[in-house]
Amino acid sequence: MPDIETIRAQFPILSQKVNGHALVYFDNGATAQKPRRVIDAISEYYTSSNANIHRGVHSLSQKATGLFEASRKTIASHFNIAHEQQIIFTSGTTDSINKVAIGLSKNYLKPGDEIILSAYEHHSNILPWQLWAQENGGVLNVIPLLPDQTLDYTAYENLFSEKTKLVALAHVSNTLGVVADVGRIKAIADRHSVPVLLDGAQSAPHMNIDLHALNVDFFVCSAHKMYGPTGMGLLYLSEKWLEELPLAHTGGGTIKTVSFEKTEYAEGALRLEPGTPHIAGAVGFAAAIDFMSTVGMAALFDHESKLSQLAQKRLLEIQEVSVYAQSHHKAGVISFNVKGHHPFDVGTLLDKYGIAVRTGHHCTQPLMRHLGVQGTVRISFAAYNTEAEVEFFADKLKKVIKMLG
Amino acid sequence: MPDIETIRAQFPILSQKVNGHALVYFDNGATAQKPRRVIDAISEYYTSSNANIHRGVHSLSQKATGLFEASRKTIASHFNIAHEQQIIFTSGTTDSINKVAIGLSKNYLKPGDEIILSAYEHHSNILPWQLWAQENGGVLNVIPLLPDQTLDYTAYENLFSEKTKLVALAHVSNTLGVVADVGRIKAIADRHSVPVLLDGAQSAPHMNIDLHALNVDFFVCSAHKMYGPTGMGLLYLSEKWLEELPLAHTGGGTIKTVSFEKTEYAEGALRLEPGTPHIAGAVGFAAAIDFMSTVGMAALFDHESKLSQLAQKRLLEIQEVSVYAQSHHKAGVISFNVKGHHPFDVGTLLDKYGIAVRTGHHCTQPLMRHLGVQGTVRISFAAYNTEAEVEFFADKLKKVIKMLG
Amino acid sequence: MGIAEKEKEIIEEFELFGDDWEGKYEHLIELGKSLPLIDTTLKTDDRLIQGCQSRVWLRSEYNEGRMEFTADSDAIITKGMVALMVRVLSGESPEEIVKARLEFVDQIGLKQHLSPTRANGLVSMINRMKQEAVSHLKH
Amino acid sequence: MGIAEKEKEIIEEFELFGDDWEGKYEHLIELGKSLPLIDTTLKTDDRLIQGCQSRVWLRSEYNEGRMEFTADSDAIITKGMVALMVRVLSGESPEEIVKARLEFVDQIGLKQHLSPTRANGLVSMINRMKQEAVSHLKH
Ligand SMILES: Cc1ncc(COP(=O)(O)O)c(C=O)c1O
Ligand SMILES: Cc1ncc(COP(=O)(O)O)c(C=O)c1O
Repeated sequence: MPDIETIRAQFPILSQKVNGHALVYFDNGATAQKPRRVIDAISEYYTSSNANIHRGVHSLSQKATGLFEASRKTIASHFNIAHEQQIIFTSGTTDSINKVAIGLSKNYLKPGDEIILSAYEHHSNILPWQLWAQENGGVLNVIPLLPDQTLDYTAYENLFSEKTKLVALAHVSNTLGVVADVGRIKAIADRHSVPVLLDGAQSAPHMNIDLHALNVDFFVCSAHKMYGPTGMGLLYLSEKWLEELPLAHTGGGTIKTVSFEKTEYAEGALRLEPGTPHIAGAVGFAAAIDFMSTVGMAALFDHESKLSQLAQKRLLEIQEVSVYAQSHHKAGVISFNVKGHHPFDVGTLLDKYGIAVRTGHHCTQPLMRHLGVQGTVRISFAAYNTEAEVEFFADKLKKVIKMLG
Repeated sequence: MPDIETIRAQFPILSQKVNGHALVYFDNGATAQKPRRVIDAISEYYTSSNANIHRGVHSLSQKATGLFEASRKTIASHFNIAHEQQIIFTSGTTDSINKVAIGLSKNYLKPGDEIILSAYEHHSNILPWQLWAQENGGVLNVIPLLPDQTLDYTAYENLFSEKTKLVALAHVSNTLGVVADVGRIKAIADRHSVPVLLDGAQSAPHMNIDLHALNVDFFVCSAHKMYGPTGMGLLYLSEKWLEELPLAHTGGGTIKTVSFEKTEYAEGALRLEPGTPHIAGAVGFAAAIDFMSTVGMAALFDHESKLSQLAQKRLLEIQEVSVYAQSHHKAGVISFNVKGHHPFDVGTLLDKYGIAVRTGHHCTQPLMRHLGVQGTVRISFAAYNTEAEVEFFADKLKKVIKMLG
Repeated sequence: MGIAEKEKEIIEEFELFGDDWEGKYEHLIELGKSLPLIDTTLKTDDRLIQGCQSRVWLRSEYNEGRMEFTADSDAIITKGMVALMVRVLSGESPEEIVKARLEFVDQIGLKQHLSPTRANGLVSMINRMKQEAVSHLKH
Repeated sequence: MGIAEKEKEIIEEFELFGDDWEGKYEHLIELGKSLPLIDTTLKTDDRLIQGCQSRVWLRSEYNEGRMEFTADSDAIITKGMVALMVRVLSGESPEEIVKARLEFVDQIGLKQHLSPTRANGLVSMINRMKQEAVSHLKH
């Protein structure tokens, strides 16, 4: 890993002052900041290569198409996928999950069928399935959490029935940082021949992900949480589903021939990418992947783990603080609460010191209900965060608690 | 309108050389080039304001939310909409149409129902309805074209039946440039109490659009064709549909409360914008609208009309050329063919002179079949195009025809 | 004391802190703490203004030409802001409340808490206060 | 004459034009025109390679250790490229065809026509030629 100052120098936003203090950005779980190369790749695309792709014979269109498809290759190889057509560009994790849910509901999921999720899922991995369940008489089965807020794998195993048709699970919990044991999840699902969708929104930014090895059926994530642009996401499909997933959306660019009576669709990624794609987004996403490669995913994971451990240590030194999923090795995310104080107050006052944290339910209301709280304060790390920032944060948190009295 | 050189100077890509010639970009119907202010707005957003929106208490998140919502206001006021919540951000025209089609298919469209489209629709305004029709036993009724390739309004009127539930129509044909008479379309649809969806992908870039006056139920367009970023689109809904359109997608950010059993959704635009939006895209879109305002929509329309008239005149001077929808006043788009020569050949050789045109079926295969051709050559104009470019193009086209022999 | 005087009083109160935002927030927190709690039995859903981040309960009464407000919040900073609003608007006539522009919030440097992007329920609370006042306007 | 010689011949042919792309394309168009048309009855769907922009029909035969190709396209520039491919690969053994790297296309400055982003059916045609050759390889 390059030294931390070299990394920080690549992020122009970090030199900003917030309320008179240097910005300490600990809200990476919501969205990550962008390195100069990503911002430049997008500008550069618009400045010198912008054109619509795939169907143009002119030079600019060739150039744009080349960049777009090269981005797909970069991303495929980052996730260790040999066949880059298995990478579908979407507008984000939420879009990807909805498209899978709509597609599967057309001929695969039947009334009475069951889907397994976990108690800590993000709303984006609950609501699309709930909508399906409500509209089609489906059932959602929820993997409960153990007292330490990790998944109860035994209970998980017992959730399977003849009617179980899908496991849809967060790879890393966005609120708790808990990492699912995908091998274990997959092995049990395989025994029941049930496909697995992995919501990688919070894993892809933090760890090396080998989709060939994980061998899940669907993997989804968002570029904006991975140092990349907004409006860009990924839907990885197994070979089988690439061919078989019914269309959720359709439109220009997906076809071989169209008449009002009958349409013959194209093969591969094209079929699932109707309309003009977010070309600049794909180019920016590839630049973000390049950035992550220069850091190295293993080094990044280590770096963030160290920060998490330090932060947890400091938090636990404060008497009023309780940390969730404490005993678990977490992927760059820590949720906590200060006894007697509302997360909003803690977050508002930390902001006064330039520290950006997230407060509230984190789009995981069922988990909040399970924990018996209105919300938590969440800090989450990225490549550019430092131990000094963690110390500064811990220091100011103590001050904030004193202020709140 | 500012003078043309002032406008051109704002588009960095225009100073590019293509195959040794100054770029003549006549492929604006596919996507428009971006002025410096749009590129800068996006960079600036990532450089100084990037954060996730709506739920954050920290300063950056407040700033980003403010920018995002201000963009919605800018766009609403451009289209003369008082209630900005009626502006839903999507990833593009195709996405918008799919979301309406999925939504309407849930409780509004019934088996046996009929939808009216036109013979020149873009695939993105055919396939989502075709998918609904195939999956639900629906019927698509097609407004035929008159010999001059304009809509047959009498036939349109006769297409209505008790079962007609929607009119979905291109405001401007992307292949022919023909402008639909929305007043007439709407008046007849109103008599049958049938809602109208207007595909404004090709009108919004070229003319003033007053959605209050047009009073359609749905209006959709893409930012990338309006000098704005990729991955960003608009779905305008009438007040009624803003409340009533069933969800196509769902997920984080759309709710008041969530449990695994039951979800209470938020009101307004939030309900229809699940997941992290394309924040930079919204900001860039607003900057593009600002650019269009400095030009003035009326002036822009005049400018492009002049170019179209000149281009058509020059084209008709060439014996081998036939122009489609010739007699019609077109919105900045002209399709033509050269007798005995494939559009691909014409486009490939024009590119050698730095002239970017579009060739092929333009995602309107049913129209191609109607015209009895494999494809056409299409030129389409934007604010930065000049009469000199049109003359250069006409000149080189003659050379190309000679080369092709 | 009318709305203008109360606003002036508050501005003077906060001016004491100058640039010391910590003092200012400590004061705001004190104000929040000193606001009498609404009895939990009164914290019903019709009185709840659900912000995304914090919740506000508002109770209003109309008595002899004056509005009386009591309010509460689960977050103390929000509650401090709520206390300021209640102090300024409570006991005033519907006419005055409807007209009130509450510019003192800007002058004491806490305007960002009234941003509609804040999702803390405050803007909705002020709107609700004004709506209640409107319903008691004499025409 | 083997593949290498034929490629060399074509490179020399195109070198005559130097930087004159117009001459080069006129030559390519001539080549296209001189390619015998495939009889329309033979332009069946199984011989069609559908590019998004232009269509190519390919017919191949295997005779005494050699592949023979005939091909056609509806676009003349594509057809010129097709003519070059047929000239280079026709009459050669499956072994040679499978190995052929067709680098002459780069050297005559027409490489962009073989870009997979071009959607003109040419890349698919070459792949199809090689597949047909593979099916006649002696193992
Ligand atoms: C008339 C029309 N409708 C729909 C579309 C699809 O727009 P997008 O590709 O931006 O989704 C286009 C763009 O090509 C169009 O011209
Ligand atoms: C675990 C998880 N799933 C899904 C999402 C939704 O991602 P997006 O908002 O980018 O669609 C998030 C992001 O907040 C997340 O953390």
